[in-house]
Amino acid sequence: MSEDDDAPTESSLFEAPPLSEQERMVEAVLFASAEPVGVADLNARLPHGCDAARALEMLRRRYEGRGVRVVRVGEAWAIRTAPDLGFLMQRETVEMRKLSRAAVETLAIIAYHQPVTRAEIEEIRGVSVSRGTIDQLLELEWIRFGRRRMTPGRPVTYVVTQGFLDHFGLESARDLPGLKELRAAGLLDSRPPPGVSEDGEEAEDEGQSDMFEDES
Amino acid sequence: MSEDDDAPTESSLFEAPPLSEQERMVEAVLFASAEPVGVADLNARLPHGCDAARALEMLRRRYEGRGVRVVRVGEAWAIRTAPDLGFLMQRETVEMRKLSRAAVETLAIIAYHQPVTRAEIEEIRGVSVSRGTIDQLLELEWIRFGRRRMTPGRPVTYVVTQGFLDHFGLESARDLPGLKELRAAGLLDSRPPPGVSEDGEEAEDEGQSDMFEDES
Amino acid sequence: MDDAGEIVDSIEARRAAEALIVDVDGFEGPLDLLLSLSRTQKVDLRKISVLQLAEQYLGFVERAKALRIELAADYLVMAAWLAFLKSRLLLPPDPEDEGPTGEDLAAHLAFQLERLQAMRDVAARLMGRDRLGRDVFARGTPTDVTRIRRVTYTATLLDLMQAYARIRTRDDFRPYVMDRDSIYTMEEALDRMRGLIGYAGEWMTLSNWLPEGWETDPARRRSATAANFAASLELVKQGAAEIRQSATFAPIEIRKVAR
Repeated sequence: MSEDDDAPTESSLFEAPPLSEQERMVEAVLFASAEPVGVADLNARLPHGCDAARALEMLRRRYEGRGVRVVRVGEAWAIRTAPDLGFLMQRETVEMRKLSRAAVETLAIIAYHQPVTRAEIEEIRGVSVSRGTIDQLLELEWIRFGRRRMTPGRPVTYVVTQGFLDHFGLESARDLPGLKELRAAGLLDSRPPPGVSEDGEEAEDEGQSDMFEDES
Repeated sequence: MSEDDDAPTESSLFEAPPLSEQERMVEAVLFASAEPVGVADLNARLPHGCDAARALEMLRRRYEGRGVRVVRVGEAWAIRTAPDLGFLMQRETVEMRKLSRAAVETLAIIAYHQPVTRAEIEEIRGVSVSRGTIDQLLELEWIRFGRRRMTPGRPVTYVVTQGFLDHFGLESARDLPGLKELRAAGLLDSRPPPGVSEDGEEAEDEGQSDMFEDES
Repeated sequence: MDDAGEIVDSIEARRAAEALIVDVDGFEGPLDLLLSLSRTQKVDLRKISVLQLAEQYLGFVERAKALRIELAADYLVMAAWLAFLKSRLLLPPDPEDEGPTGEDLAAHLAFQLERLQAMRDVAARLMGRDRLGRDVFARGTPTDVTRIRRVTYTATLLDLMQAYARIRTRDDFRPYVMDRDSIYTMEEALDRMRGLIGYAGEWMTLSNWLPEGWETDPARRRSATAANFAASLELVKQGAAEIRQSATFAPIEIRKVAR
């Protein structure tokens, strides 16, 4: 408050505590207070004759470069964590979870048939695809929106992303093995599904590459 | 934790931050918490290779004589205002429920005789301990259940908590006022009434000294 | 000497004695009362005259009775014990008696009083310390440690291809074949246990019966435990085995029926 060194002591009946002591007091009050404390409030709480503003300034300088700082919050003062140490105040736990079966299937269909609409995914899976499944894949950044299909209703299509390719270690979605290769690798029952001829499968494969051509 | 200067950095893939930086980090973490923080907890939160115990010791010395102090509470550390500045904190003072004489005595008996069974508390006070007295102390989190006594009936024992140490400003249960004198005077011995066999009591004594050793 | 009432002669002492009687509810048991009475001796508790104290206590109880004050049972138990102690201290020791001497008993009472007094003293010192929230304060604005819980979903290329293959050849897949992986049926358990029960002469806990590969994974262990338990009951019903459990949630034990 006063810039004059002698004024507070002179005007007081009792001698004010030394400035270093005032600084200790300000430190303790700022530490224990639930709210930032204003200078006037500090002066009211400190013994008569104290100069809270000066003590605060000393304290502020003392904490420069420390793990916590004396900062101004509006008209008041508070002790806060140094901004560069904010990372210590959070603890991150990473939890690995296996993608649900519905999500894996949806993702597979998008990868093999992109660009593909939701209606097409549902037709292939034979069950409806929940909004949440698509959202989850979008959030994982494994799929994104492709061009709208030029059919009635102009439905959105989904395609896989670079992130998808990185995660699954693929150069391009075309590197995904076809049904024949899956079968050769023993990932598929050797019997062809009823009603699907080998020829039909070939055609499908071709159709698939067509789609990828569209994308490129 | 390690007293060896080089070990932490050598064993780490990345170099640990300089000790002054570690001290800042410990400072930030202790300031941020109202509860004491354990050394193991600090080491877990600080970057790999840090030595929280050393940083704590530096920090403790830095705050000697200041408005707040770095205090040890059992196996943990906390920052607390200096006791001589309590008068500034009328606003922060928490209303303390007045403890009954029975509760105060029971607490002292648990602290000085821990781990202690209810029957032993009753033997010392010469009067039965009401359920409410123990409940009140448990609720204040000043006492907790210790290991069961390996005597017939396997009675539960009571011990004091870190919260107790924190509340009464004790570094450990060994710093209880007058503990040494009481022990020297034999007043903490479990002395069975004459005519009662001492076999069972020997084992109890061991358990008790274990308890205080554990604190170190 | 045993007329303790006559000791109280001065007005001050009489007033103090009356205060004791009026405050009888304020005492925390007979030891507390004895401790208060011992204060009138104004000596170190280690040098206290237990005989004198016993007389004071008995006198107190007598006066309380005269004033028709209801004394709690433990005060009367203590009175009876002190009367016994008094006789022990006054009579020459009986060489036939193997029990503790009057001096031993008196010393223990003195120890108890000293210990209680010591506990009261340290309790007062404890309460007088600088206390958190009264003299010493914790951080007023603690910063919460924010816990960021990040969930990462993973799938392998194999998952992806198998999923696709599954869709494209759906009709070839039996729908529950994967799920039955972790199901152990009662029939399987029964078959297995029938073969093994003959060797179970001693009680064996049910968990020891789990087939290999079914002990660790929780889902498989649950299934195998349930199947084994059902199979055990079946064996008991057939008279091939005995089953017991010593308490609720205690391990269930099985052995063959001794023939």
